[in-house]
Amino acid sequence: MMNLLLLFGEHPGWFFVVATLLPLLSFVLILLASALWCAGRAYRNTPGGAALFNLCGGEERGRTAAFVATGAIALAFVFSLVGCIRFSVQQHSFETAIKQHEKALHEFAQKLKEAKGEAKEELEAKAKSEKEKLEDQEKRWADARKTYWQGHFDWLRISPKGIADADSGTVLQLGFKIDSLSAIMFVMVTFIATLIHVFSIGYMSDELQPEVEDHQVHTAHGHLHRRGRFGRFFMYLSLFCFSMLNLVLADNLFQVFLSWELVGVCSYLLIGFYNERQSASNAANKAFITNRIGDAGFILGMLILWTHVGTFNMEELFQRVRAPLNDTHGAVEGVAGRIVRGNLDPNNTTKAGQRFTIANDGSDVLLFPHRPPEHYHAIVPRVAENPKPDQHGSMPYWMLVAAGLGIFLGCVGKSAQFPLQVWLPDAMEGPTPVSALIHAATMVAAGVYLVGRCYPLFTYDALLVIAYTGGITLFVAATIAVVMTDIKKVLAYSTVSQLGYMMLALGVGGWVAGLFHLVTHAFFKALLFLGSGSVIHGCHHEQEMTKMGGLFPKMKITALTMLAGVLAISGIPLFTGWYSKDAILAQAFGFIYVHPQHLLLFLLPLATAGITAFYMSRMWLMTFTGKPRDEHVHEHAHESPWPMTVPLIVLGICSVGIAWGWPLWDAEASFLEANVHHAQYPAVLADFGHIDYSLSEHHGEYWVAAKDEAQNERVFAYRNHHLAGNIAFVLVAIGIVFAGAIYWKRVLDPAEAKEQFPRLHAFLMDKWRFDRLYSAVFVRPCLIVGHWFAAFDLRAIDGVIHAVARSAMWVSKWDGLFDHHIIDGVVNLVGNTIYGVGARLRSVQTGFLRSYVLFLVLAAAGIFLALAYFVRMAMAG
Amino acid sequence: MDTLNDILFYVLMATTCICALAVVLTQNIVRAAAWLLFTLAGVSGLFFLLGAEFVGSTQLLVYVGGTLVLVVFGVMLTAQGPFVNMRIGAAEWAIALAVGLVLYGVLSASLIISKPPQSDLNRHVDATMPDSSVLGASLLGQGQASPTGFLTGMPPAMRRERKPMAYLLPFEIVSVHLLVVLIGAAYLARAKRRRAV
Amino acid sequence: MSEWLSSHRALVDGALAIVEALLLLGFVAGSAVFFIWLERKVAGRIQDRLGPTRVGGRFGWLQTIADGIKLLVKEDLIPADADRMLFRLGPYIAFCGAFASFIALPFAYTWVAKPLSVGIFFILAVMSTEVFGIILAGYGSGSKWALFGGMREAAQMVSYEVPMALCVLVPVIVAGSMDLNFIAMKQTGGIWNWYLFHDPFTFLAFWTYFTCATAQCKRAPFDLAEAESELVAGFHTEYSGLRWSFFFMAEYGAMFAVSGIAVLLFLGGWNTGFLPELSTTLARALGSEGRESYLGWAIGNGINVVVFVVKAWVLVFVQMWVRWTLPRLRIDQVMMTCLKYLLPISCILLMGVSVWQVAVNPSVGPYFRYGLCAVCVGLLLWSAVKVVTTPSQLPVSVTGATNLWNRGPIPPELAQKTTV
Amino acid sequence: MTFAVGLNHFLLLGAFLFVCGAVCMATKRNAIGILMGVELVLNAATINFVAYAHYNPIFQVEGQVFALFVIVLAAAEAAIALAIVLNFYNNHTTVDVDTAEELKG
Repeated sequence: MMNLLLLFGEHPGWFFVVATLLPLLSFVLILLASALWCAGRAYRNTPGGAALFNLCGGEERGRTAAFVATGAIALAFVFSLVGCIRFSVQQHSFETAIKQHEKALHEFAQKLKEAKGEAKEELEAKAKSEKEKLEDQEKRWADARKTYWQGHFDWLRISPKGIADADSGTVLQLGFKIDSLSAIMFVMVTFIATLIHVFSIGYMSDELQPEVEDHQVHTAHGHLHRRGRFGRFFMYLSLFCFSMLNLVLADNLFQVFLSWELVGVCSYLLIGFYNERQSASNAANKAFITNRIGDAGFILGMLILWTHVGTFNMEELFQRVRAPLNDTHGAVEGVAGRIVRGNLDPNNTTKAGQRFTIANDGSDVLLFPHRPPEHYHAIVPRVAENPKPDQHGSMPYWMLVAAGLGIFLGCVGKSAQFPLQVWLPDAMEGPTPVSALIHAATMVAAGVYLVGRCYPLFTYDALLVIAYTGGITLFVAATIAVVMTDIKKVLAYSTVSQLGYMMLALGVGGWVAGLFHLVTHAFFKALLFLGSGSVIHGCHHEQEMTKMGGLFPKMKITALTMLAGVLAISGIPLFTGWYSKDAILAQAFGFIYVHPQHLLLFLLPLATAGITAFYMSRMWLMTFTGKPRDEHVHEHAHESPWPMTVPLIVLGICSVGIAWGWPLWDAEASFLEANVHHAQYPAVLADFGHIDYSLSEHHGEYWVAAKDEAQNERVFAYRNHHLAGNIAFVLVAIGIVFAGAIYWKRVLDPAEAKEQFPRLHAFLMDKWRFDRLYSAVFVRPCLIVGHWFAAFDLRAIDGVIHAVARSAMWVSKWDGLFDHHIIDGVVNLVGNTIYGVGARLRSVQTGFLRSYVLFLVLAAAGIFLALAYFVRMAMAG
Repeated sequence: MDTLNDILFYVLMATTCICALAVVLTQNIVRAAAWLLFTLAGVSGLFFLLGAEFVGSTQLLVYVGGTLVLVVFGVMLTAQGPFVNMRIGAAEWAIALAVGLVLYGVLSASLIISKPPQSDLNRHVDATMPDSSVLGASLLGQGQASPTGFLTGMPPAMRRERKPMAYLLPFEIVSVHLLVVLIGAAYLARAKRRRAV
Repeated sequence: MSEWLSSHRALVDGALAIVEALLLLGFVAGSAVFFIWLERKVAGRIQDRLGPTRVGGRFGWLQTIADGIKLLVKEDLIPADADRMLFRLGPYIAFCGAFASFIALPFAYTWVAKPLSVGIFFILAVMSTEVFGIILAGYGSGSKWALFGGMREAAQMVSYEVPMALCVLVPVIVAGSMDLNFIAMKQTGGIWNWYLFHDPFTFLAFWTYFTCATAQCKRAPFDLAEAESELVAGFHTEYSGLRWSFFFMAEYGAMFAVSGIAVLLFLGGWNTGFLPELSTTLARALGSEGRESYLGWAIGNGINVVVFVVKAWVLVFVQMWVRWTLPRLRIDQVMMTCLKYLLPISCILLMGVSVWQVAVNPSVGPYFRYGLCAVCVGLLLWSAVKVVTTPSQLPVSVTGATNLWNRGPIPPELAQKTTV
Repeated sequence: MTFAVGLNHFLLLGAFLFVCGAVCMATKRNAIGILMGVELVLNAATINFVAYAHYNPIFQVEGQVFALFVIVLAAAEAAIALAIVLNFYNNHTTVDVDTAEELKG
């Protein structure tokens, strides 16, 4: 390990690159081995073939693939953990040093006020040197981030024809950028994925058999029998992990897009893992197609950015879209970190370009040079037509909004937000570990992560859309989860709901809160899913909660760990959810304080907090308490083997304590949150509402404060975290008590409630009729149009083609006659003539080699004579 | 006729011509092979005389040491009494000699009548030929060009800048050709059951 | 004088050529005489006898002269069935082939009859013509023994020529030239500069080359063409007298030639291995005022000739040693050795040395050279010490001495053990 | 045409060898004899190439290179021709080319 540390000492960012590539390596290994297996299987009766075949596993291939994949992801976890620690240590040491210098500087400033005469000069000199040290340290930290934790190489260069300038055209890069957010994401993803891999070794053991009977597929000959696909499952898992890690790693939108699509493909493959089942196949298609709709938006957004800004690199994009924070004169007043709107003045045009007048409701956005000059003169810039790297440009404001919304549409698809949330619950068709992976660590997290990453690209309008989308989603999903009886579907809707929370947080400026919740949610959602998987495994693939109940004595580990998850997601104090979800509520509270017209954005999540507590408690109580509802299931129920329970325990511990800080009861003291906070873009703060703010720099990070001190109290999340948390806790308690009353103590009968509100219940059971709506609006019309086209094809086009064919046959008949008699006649005549001549001439060919030689010699002599003659003629002439 | 080279030329020419004639005239096929050996060795000597040492050595190694031994093998493998001395009729001899004389007459006449093409670059007769490294370089694809010049009797418009020429492709083709020929020869000559005659 | 010389260049050149040819002829004939004597003595010593002693001279060196006189005056028989012309031609062609190789063989720096830029290639080429004489002799004798012998020899020599030429290419690739002068001069200086130690491939190429060369000279254990036990005497069964001796001159000439090539290509040529190149060094050392001394040059080259000839003689001695040590192979084994083993080995060596030249870091070369050289010299010294210090296994009555140098009494325990 | 050796001398020698080769091909009944004739013809060509290479600087590389190609191809030709002769001998127990007349017109 020491060697590795030394090896990566120069470029510690490579820890993460290696961690990304390891699952890819595992994927390739398993793929190659499988290919060899397939190739060798045909020849397994020959000695060489048998050797190859047995080398790749033989008829019973065992768990090797799982070990390879698990080993790869575990190693990736180790790498990312080491990398994360190194990053944190470096960050910490730099910041400590910076803080010390600042403190000293502050003290000097204090003393300076009182000092006089010579002492003053001395102090001034000291302060100056201290300031230099501080600046040097800050520069070194910035350099370290740029050189150690970032890197990329040019993969492809797209230069439009006629442009020879290397800086023009677009470079597609492959690269990595590590900040504390991606470092944490890395550790989170690899850790959870490792546990899920381990869990899967137990869960997927059925697939180890050479012949698996699928009870859910009925064929003419009974149940379907197929070969076990143990290795394939782990191969897909590896690819999935690689895609997700690459997405987290990426420093440019194009790489993100590649991983984005890979994630989509992997989800397609894994959701449709039991592809013989009609439902699984449909769910896979649905997930994929729904995601494609989102991806279309993503592509559009990328293309808009490319067209107007000319790069995919996020760092450069942000630099160009957002105003710089400071220049040599200090902070840029008024516009620092903001998107600067204004108008182009066509009447004021010089050689350098058109003048750009800043106006808050202008139709254009100023693009800043991506190689900013030392002295920044942004106030009255000239906008060039084709800006060079150190010139200003512009783009229409609505284009930037559209780009942001396009990218967000991609995230909507991936993170199952309203209105594209329909695929996620159906994705339950995949094996449970896959569900856990999709819901916790990889796919749905990708959308939120991307919104977080591209944050500076979103304008205030776009953010509002994001917030409302999240708000609607979280409420709709939570209400549906209340009535679901399938244990996994409850969890699925809870995921959608929690993702809605995150989106809402991002939309209202709670960048830290949203991404913090993303990380904590990953742990407890993975726990809950694996727990449900354990329950399902124990109950012989029974997923209906109406057939469970009273499982607690039989599955104590599962039940207790799941309880931890339930409490965490509900937001019980000191559980992870309390720290992260309530941070979102606090953020929303601050937002509506400034913008009371968006009150809904606070009420929806607040209400949903209660609903969440209700349905999660309902799920746990229905499953583990009360009397068994189905004796058959209850008899067979058993605790799962250790590969499944160990991950549960580990995740359970994480769900409780991952967000802890000191002091424990301070919701703002979370270490994890503080770490995420390091990665926050200054731009995030600049856009927070349209309040009058001032930006201040404090040891490398930017802080924003409202100029109105009273506003300051209310607006900033950390001031009202406990307030919002307390309100939410009351609702949560109500929800839990309500659930306990209904499903544990049976004070209320759920069936009665169902009868009292039959339409509401049906509406919710029908998932707010989204599927029906889409079917009526999109699917059916498409089918009808398709039928029309088919009919047109059959009648009109085929008719024409048949007519053409018939006429061609008629023509060719006559053509054939002509061919046969006239053309063949001529050819035969020629042939016969040549044959006749040849028959006469053949007597010359005596068969005697020597006579041929004589002919040759004579011919040579003749040629030389002729040549000599012609040469003389030529010379004479 | 005042340098050793000229004397050597005439000696070698005489050897070569006499031995070549002997090849033609002898009736015994093995003796013909022996005469051919001297002819080829004489030609190789002429190459050395011309300064083409590499070509001369190749001639010795490939022709004398390889090809001719192969031919003698062929003779010995098919050497049954009647085939060693196979005679042809006097009439055929006469025709062949006549035709040969005609050809020689035509060739030498055309040589003498039409001056052989010469270049405007006058080489001193004793000037050295390019040595084996130049040949090797041009065979291995590092272009080596002969000097630029133009032939007598050609219009000046035909004078062109010579680009460095590389013979890597022909060299490869010849090598592959040799390999194919070796395989083909081995295939053709492999022992087969003799068909009943 | 100089005027006359320049106006009669042809005469002067011709005379010089004749003198050179006579010198070489003398050397070849003389060394053949020496080698025949040496062969007999070596055979005798290896077979625990004394070899020729009777005829006279110290160590019986007059024996070969006597044999030569006998062969000169012996009747020259031509069998009735022979093709008289081919029968007569054979030995001369064979001798020419072997002798012509001396034209391009440098005995010292620039001391060569005809300096050729393709020297080694030329030698290989002319040596390949030797086979023709043997074929003609075999065929022309009109005897089936001779025909079989000739065919065997032809097949063997043509086959062995290929791996031999490939092995020769190995040092040629290293040196980058086919000029023997150049190749030998590249090995000037320490013994580790010899191409034998240049890299693993040249090291192996030396042994492979030497094996092929032994076969090329139709020496035992590859002397199937004259296998007495099968073919009476092979291709020279019907020969007698002077013509017969020409074959032997050819054989011993070829032995010296291939050994000389081995020395030039692998063993540093005329370089001593611990001194700088003598001719140029002495010429510069003895010269004054920037002019090089002709005398120094001549002295240096004289020493060079001695060094070169001694090295080649050692290799010739090794060939003899091998002849009297190893049993003869069968003809199919001979061909198999060549085609199945030596040919692939030499191909691999050729490719290997190319790869080494191109791919191996130049800084590795010296270390490898020093290491290999040290190991070889160490082994050589160790075996020399072993030879010197090992008591003779023979009874005192046969050798009269306990070991080669130390003539002390045999230790009693050894004396008992080694009693025949 | 003088006694001082020049290009023409070599060309005439080449022509002589060429004619010898041609006549050899025309007068030998033994298939291998014909092969020898071919070798003579090829040698004649080689002499011309090398002679031009020597006397005409324009061809000083090309002349030698083509001579080499001719020699190598002659070796190939000899190998394949001998294989054919041996095959012929296997089938007909003779090397008389006059018996090889199955393809006559």
